[in-house]
Amino acid sequence: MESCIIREGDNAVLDINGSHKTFVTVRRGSTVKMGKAMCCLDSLIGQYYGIQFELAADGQTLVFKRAKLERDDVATVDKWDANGTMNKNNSELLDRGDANQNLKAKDIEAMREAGMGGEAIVEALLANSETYESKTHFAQAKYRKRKADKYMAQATLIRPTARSVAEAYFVKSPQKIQCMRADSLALLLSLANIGAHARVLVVETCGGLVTGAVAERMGGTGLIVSGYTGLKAPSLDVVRQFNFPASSKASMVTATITALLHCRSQPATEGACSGADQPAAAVETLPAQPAQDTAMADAGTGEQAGDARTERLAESQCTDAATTVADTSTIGVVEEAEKGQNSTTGAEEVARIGAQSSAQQSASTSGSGRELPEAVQQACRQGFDCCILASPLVQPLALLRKVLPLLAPSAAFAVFSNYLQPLAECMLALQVSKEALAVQLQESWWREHQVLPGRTHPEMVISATGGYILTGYKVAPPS
Amino acid sequence: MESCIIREGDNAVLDINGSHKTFVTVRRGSTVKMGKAMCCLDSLIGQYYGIQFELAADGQTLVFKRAKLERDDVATVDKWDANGTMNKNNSELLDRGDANQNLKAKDIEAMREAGMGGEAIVEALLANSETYESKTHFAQAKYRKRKADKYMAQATLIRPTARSVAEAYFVKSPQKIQCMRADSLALLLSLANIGAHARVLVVETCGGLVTGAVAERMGGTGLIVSGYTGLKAPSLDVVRQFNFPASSKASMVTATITALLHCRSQPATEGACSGADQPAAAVETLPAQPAQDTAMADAGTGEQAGDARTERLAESQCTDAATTVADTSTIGVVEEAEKGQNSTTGAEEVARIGAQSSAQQSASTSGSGRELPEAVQQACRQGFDCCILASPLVQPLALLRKVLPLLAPSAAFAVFSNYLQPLAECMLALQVSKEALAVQLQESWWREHQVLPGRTHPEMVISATGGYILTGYKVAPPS
Amino acid sequence: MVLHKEQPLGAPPRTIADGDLVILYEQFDSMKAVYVDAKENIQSRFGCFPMKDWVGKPFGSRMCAKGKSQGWVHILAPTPELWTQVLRHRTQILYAADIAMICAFLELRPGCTVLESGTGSGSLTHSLARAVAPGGHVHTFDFHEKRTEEASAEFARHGLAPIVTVQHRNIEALGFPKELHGRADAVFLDLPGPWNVLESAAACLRPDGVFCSFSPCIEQVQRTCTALAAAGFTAPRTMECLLRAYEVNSQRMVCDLDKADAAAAAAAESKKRKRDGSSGAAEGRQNGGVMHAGDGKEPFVAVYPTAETRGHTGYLTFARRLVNPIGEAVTGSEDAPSVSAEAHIAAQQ
Amino acid sequence: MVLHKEQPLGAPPRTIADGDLVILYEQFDSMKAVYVDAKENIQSRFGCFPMKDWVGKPFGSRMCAKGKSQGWVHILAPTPELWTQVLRHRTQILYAADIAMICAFLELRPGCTVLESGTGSGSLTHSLARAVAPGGHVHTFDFHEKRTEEASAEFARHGLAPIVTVQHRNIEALGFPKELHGRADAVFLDLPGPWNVLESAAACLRPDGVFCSFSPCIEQVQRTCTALAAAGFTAPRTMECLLRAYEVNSQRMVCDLDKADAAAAAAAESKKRKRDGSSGAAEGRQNGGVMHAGDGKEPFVAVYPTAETRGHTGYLTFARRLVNPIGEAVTGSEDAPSVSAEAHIAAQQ
Repeated sequence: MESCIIREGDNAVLDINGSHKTFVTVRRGSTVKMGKAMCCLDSLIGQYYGIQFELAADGQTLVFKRAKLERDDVATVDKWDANGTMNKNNSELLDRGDANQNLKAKDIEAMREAGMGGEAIVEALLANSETYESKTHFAQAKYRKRKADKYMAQATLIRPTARSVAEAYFVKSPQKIQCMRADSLALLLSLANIGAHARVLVVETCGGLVTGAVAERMGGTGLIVSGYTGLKAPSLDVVRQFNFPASSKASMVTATITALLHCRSQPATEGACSGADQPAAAVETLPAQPAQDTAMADAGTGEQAGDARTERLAESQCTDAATTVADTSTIGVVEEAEKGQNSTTGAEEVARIGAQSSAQQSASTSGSGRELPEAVQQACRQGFDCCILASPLVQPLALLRKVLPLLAPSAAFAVFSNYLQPLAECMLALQVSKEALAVQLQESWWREHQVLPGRTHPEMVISATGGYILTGYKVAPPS
Repeated sequence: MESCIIREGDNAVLDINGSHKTFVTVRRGSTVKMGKAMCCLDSLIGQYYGIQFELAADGQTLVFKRAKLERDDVATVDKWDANGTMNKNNSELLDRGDANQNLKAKDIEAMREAGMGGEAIVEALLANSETYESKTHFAQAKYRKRKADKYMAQATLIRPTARSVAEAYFVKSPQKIQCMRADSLALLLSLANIGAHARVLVVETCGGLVTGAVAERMGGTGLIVSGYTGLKAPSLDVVRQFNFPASSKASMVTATITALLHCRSQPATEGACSGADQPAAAVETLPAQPAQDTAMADAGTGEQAGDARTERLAESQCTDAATTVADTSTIGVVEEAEKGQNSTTGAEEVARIGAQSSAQQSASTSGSGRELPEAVQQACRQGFDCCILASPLVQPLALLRKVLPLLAPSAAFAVFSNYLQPLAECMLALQVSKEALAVQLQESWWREHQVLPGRTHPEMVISATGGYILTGYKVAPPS
Repeated sequence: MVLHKEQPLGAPPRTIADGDLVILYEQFDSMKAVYVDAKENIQSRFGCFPMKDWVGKPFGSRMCAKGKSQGWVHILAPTPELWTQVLRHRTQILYAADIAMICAFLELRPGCTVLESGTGSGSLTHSLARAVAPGGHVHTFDFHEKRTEEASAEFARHGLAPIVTVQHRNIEALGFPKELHGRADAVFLDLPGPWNVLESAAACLRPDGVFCSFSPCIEQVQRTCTALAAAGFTAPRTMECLLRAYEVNSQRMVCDLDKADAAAAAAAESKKRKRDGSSGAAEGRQNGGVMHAGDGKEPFVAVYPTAETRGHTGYLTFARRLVNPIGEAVTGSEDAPSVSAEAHIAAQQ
Repeated sequence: MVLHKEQPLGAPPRTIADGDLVILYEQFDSMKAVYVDAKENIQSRFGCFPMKDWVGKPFGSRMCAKGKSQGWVHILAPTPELWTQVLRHRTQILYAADIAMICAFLELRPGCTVLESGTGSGSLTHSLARAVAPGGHVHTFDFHEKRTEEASAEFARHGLAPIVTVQHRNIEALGFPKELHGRADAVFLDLPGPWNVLESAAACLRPDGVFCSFSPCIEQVQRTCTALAAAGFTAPRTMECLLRAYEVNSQRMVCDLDKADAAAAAAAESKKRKRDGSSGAAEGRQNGGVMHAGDGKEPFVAVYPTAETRGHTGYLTFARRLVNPIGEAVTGSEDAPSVSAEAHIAAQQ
């Protein structure tokens, strides 16, 4: 797949020493911060994503690594079943810090000045440690890693995917994505039945993470409508981290829920403003045999007109869209850009991307149903196949009741919240009203493990929550 | 400790095959059900608790075991680091059930009739399995265990402790103890700072499990008041499972919260009925220097009168207490008795215990503060040191606000609930009002692991919740 | 058809067709898979349903039993998640949390090629197919021949034939077929000895491709992790994913203790009076006045975890195929096999 | 005095005394241990506090800083739980969930004898002492001499001297002292190689006495469990205990979307008018009429798990000392050592 190769202009996640993550844009001539140095990523262009590298002694040149540290020989020496009490016991070594290290800060400084690279310095440190040899192999590995973290900025350029983007945001600025953890995002995609060709309704205040992840799963097929309430579409700038091709961008549309509801009722009540007030029964009977023909006819009629509208929309909203993107992005991505690479200013960068892509792209916002692309109108009339709601500060029941008329019967929906009680109230209401079936309220529990010879255990510090998820399937009420 | 030896009349937990648990009373001549047989526990009297036994071939005699199954030789053969793919692969054996067993039901019946014991039958089954030899050692152990469960009722008589009683109830009738899991109970005891000499206020609807567990920790020292609201004390019959000595029974008293509040305000407003309406400031200043002398003097005066009252109380309430115990116990313990041992009827049993012990015992219920033992009156005036609330269907905030005036400043309290939101609301209210410090809302997560050679993993099915716990320390408001 | 269908402009909404797999939803915790056969009736505990009535109806419809029975069921469109809940187990299967994590962390998207071993009951396979369609492919293998055949027929019936290829092969003994070398974006193993397949998995994966192994026991994980680096993998991560389900109901909680006490006292009093032959309860309550305004209880939505839950399914171990730089001389020789495989792949692309 | 004191009838309530350990509570997540010295002042971020003011005051009191500072702190009575939160770490310590489980599952009660190795920072020791006092005893051992001395002084200062004996001893190498054989109700090990101490622990435990070992790594657990049966233990159970803490705050949630939309539109309109120089926001809202009754938001108490939590502390492995019947001929000989130890114990009791 071509997206495995690093291209100029790509957004990516830069992982430093497996712990620190930043968002970067790969652009010839621009630099990013690695440890204390600024370096240029030019030489990464054309390499595979996942490439590991470090800074050469000159503090600028990137040296590609063969990931030697990842497989040092610890595994072969300490046995899984460490035999008896370890004869190299670290207990006597505690609390002495670096008192056993013969190389002092000035020595290291001198080595640096002499042009020695990070790896050479680490080797020197190990050789000059009085206690290194007496440590267990496990402790040696830990010591080596600690020194490597300090003296060798080992980095990996990671391909932006729902996984890597979600994990990077969760660590860097969790509030921007409503603390939605990668496992919860994974569950939302599965449980809402996201897949190619689906027509998906997303309502989110997670900065676009959900919309982006859905678009990744759809691969430019189907339709993704990012619905919102209020006057202004919430920020979706996380979407730009994915390096989506034009087909994916074209599959994403933003619209107010009011406009969608409006549109849903249009064939029946052309021009009426009270889309939201239509009795729910109207849409549920829509896909049934008698109504079907009408729907078909409408869709057919609307098609040419719809195409025209879409174009008009793209043109007329070109400036608007660009502005919106530039506006909302100042919160998150500019900050990244400033941190990661302070050669181009973040605002310029973002504005340019916005302007470049707004023509083919997605971020077309629509206030009234009449302006919506025909594909969206058809989805509104026939019902969306899948729905993800991730706006924790809107009452789940209120929001779900609002969007349920937009879903096709049997559509899967998934509602994310950081809070249990509002979802519970929503669940009980659905159980009583029987608007949905197979309603489940679940929480994901996720824990990583350290698997090292003789030292295997779950991670000591973990994220305690990834949020709560309510799922179900809409049903057609009895006719 | 004497309580390690099985005595006649003891209540105990009978564990059959490590899975099925019943409450039994060890009584000469009475029988309990083990597997399909009824057997007599007489020979256990005088043995240590923890003794393991099975039924002899006659279906009646108990044969003491040396726990051979527990350490069969699996460990020595399969290595932790199973080498390569196991060459004995069970995959070909799946789904054939007992088709490979040459002994049929009628053969086993014949063996039983011939007087062969369970162990002999299991050995015969293993010898007659076509596939036993080809199984991995792990699978052999599983097979053996399955057969042993079926043909050998291996039992252990377990000493009743907070641990064993809580675990048995959680499996048998969790609703009786409000689904309070053993780990949550352990936390309540720790976090409420339960220890010898403390004066503890308990309000529970967990059948007496909390009161019993507190009494176990106190060892007959200090004071435990089991407070309640409404007209009738809730059942505390779980307390009787602990085989408490007289000193422990004497340390437990039940009383209405209204009476306790009444009593708290008595020295100041003798005879007044409005204890609950006293301004909270009154008690908070009590332990401060000026008020202290008064409190002392009162306690001194009350002492003799108090003693008289306690006796009077014990006499007058003798019948009542017995009745109450018999009454409430019909729900839980009678059922156990019927299941476990149908020689003596449960009701007789319980009534007799109640009558026997009511003189020294605890279950003295008091409606108004004036009747309370002096130790209780002193605790009400000086404040309780520790408090556990475990009545999930009373709003935590309402209940805590009610009992806070009864607690000494710096007293530790712990509130248990099956529901998160009511505790959260209580927590927020306490944070705002600053009635308590170091308020924490926590949930215990508990998981057991199977540790077997080459097959170590967490248990596949676990209890998902042990309840939520809110804790804090009462503070004296600024004077 | 388990997956979404393309919905071109002007196409009618999808309805139930003869031969379709549908999910018959009877009630909570009672669902079954049904292949619609317009010539047959289906007997459920809620009555007898002639399936010809279903054809042409929208998915999600409520269907009434024929005759006097008042029963009804709902017919849902199949999804990989629903299928996982209703399928007949040929082996132990993977559940929602693991499946979701596998698809997400293998970074699947339309167009990807993913290898799976073993196929088992095909639970995960449906989700993999959904994630890589259209344009991608799932190559799935099982050492058990009958399972392979059943799975293959099932995938065809579910419209997955263009996306999924099932083969009978002992992957642990033989590795993946050579033809797949350098062609996979992701590899998933659910085998007793995954460490035996690492070199083959590495040979199949493109640089930076993602590997995942599911193992119930920690010893399997330990062995696998020890062998990962030597086989040409990097960035190993082992994790557990579990779901905790919650139940809800409406309950009443005492919120005003004084009122509750008063109400209880009044009730007792009224009961006593009744017993004494005096006026009835209703009247007594009237007389009582203010105290009886309520019983001090208020309703609340109680939510609590389902009592029993899965405490473990297995460990997921992820790792990535090591990336070597393009256009640089290969240095070092200790990992010669993987390097050459990789060079081979790089050359292909 | 960290433990509760006996409160005979007529005794005055306990107040702060010179020399007492107290917990100075500054604010959430900011507590420290202070030994009251009436001749000294203590400097806190909330001001300077002369400790002589504290003497005679009840625990739980709010104390004001001297001088013009408006600051204040609360003085709490120490408990083993609070001590665990404020103590100076000499080693890694055990936390609340494990401590609670250890005390409960060792079935401690007043009068019990419990052995502990190692003493470490004495965090658990305080809880063990609380559980076995009065009448019981904690014998605690550490191989690190300086730690032993520090712990011993600390226990004395906290009034635990009658309950706790600390000894400097390498338990893993030497086992427990012979004098303790047959005398313990419970044994707790927090050692790198607990399997080395199993026979000694078994010899110390009475029949049915409870053993517990805490180990961070699964390999330690595996070795220990393999060795348990041979050492004379039965009913092994390995478990993890963790606590998940929740935070609360009051938030507002949109509950009426139409109202919220209307309010947002009105606000925008009002802002625009203001910009255009027309009447102010308040007036605009007045004119708007019905639509502006509210912003569609309602307050709720938000509760959510603390973002980061402990994912692991260690595994607790419990087992019981095997019980052999009293008065029966000892059969079998494969476990001769443990049998004889046990016979010895039985004879003692």
